[in-house]
Amino acid sequence: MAKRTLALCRQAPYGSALAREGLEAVLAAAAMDQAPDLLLLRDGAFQLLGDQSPEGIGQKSLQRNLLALPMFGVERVYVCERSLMERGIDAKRIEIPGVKVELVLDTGSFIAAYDTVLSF
Amino acid sequence: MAKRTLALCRQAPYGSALAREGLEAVLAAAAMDQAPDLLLLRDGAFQLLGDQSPEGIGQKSLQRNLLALPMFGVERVYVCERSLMERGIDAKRIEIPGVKVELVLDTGSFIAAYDTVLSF
Amino acid sequence: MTLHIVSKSPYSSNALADCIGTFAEGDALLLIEDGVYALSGRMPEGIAVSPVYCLRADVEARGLTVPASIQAIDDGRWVQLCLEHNPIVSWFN
Amino acid sequence: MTLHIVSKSPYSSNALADCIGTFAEGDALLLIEDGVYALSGRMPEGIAVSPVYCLRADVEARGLTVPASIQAIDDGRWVQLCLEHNPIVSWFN
Amino acid sequence: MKFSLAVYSAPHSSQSAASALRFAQALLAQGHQLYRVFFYCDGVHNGSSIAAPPQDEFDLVGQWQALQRQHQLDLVICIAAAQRRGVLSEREAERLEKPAANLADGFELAGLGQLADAVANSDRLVTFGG
Amino acid sequence: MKFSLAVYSAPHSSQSAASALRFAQALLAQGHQLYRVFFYCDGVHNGSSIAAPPQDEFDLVGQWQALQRQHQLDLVICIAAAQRRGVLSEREAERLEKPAANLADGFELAGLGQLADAVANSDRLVTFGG
Repeated sequence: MAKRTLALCRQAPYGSALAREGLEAVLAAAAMDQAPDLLLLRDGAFQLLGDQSPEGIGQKSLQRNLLALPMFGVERVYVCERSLMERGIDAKRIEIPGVKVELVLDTGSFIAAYDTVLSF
Repeated sequence: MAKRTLALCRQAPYGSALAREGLEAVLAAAAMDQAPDLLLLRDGAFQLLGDQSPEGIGQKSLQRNLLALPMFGVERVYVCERSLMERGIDAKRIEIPGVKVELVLDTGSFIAAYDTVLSF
Repeated sequence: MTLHIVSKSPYSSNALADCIGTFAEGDALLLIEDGVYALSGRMPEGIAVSPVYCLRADVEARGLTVPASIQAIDDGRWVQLCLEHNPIVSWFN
Repeated sequence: MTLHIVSKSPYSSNALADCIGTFAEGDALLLIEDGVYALSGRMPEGIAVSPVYCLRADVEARGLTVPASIQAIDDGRWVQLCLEHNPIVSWFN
Repeated sequence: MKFSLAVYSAPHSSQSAASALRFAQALLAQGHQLYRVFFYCDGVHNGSSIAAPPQDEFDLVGQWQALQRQHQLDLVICIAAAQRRGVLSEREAERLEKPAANLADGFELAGLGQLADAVANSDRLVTFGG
Repeated sequence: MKFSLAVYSAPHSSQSAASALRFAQALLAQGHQLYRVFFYCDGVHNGSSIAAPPQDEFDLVGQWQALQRQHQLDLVICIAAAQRRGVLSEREAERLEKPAANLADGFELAGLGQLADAVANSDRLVTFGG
């Protein structure tokens, strides 16, 4: 049976490079047909906010990386429901064309079902 | 009137280098007769714990840097009383030979009295 | 009168809480970088100090909106705030 | 059964709280590096999960003492814990 | 069992690269296999040939190199993360027209695919970050 | 007014070095004086001559150099912090017997005393860390 791998992304974009480098690792694995599942937890949920315009701080938008996911065969992104709620993010307003956003309530048992977890 | 400078040290030892590099900056300034005052706040209070033995993690004890303070003319260290209490550190058991440890209750007005604050 | 500059997310770091615990009468608070995530959810209600500023470029980068209680400023106004206040204390950990 | 490894101080980071919020039946928690500051003050009472381990070398480095509810281990036992559990989740931010 | 490690932190600045080394030593001492150590994010600085810690401080780069020689370890540095942070091989320095190279012996530059490959080929992956 | 900045963060890994640059540009644009930028801790990587960010990413090292040329800025890197992290001048590389040097033009290595000196000679000091 194939191993199940999860990329657990907990960092908000732009303050540190980890959110970006995490998505880059996911895309690289997907390009090798080894796409991990992706769970956005805690501040990682901020990656889903619309209208990110980081030109004024000299960075590229991280949304481009999210938009690239379906091109690499990643058609589903998991996000922790409680993390969204705590941050005032309306799940209904999240849109990544070509990607289905699925809410996860019990993150503990969700994570425990994987063989390997990459933390970002 | 001479400028009053405060080194505000908030990091616990060993997990990151900032506690050590903060004390090194204080000692370097003191060596130039420009010793700042030193306030240990929040996790910086952990720098005062006795019996630190970091050999097992491949580091030098930070207590050596604290012990060097009086040699450079720093004879007083301020520490936030609430930070000590929250961390279960008994103020009476803190001992740095040659250094008087003074408790600060109102850190806000204490800090506001300085011209420059170096954060570590 | 101190200018406090907070640059970490209040959801992942205690930097903002520590800063507020050290706030004195007359001080001001500026949120920069991931510190502006304090504009989200119910966080603004928890900021029991004023005045509170945030860097507009950091807010726009992250797709956040600015509540009425907080003032968005540009880099030039940031420099002005540093002239009007002393000392300047950065909270990044 | 996940092994959660927490490496940040619970006073400055939410890593431990986030980890505990993601703890499932049968999981284990290991405190390393500044994560062992969770042994201080009243913090141990707040760790509502078990079993909880900590690295002895990190505890001794920092001059902390180990409460009865937490088990201090060496690096060899750390490797064993990683064999006994899967996946392994690191909480460092 | 087969382990791989992902290391995101530079030596010195944070303790976690030193923890990774200790964990690697402990698992090898128990006869387990270390399939790969993948250095990512600030972890790329573990492969700098010109870091010069004071004599009485831990020389993490040298310790990785010693472990590599002893166990023929696969120490892989993410090439994209390394470029951004200034860790270059001779070949990369030439290609990018940079004035110097600083990749330490015993380390290799390779793509992010090597992390996915390590995940696929190891029983356990442990991340050292922050 | 006279400002000095203390920068503790590397380019790329954290936003704060880029914030420091923007703040420096803003204060100079208002006609204030920038007495010194002191790079400490991981901030020493701001002076790496071999960092090679992708073409479409911000080149912070180059931006500091441009600002330095334009305003004759004093960009000082802590020599002790830089040694530990592998940022060396030609002279330091030779003295420490390291195979390469990577200190970018426009930056100078100096002791921690230069931070104390910046505090003494500036009206305002702003720290960029984390």
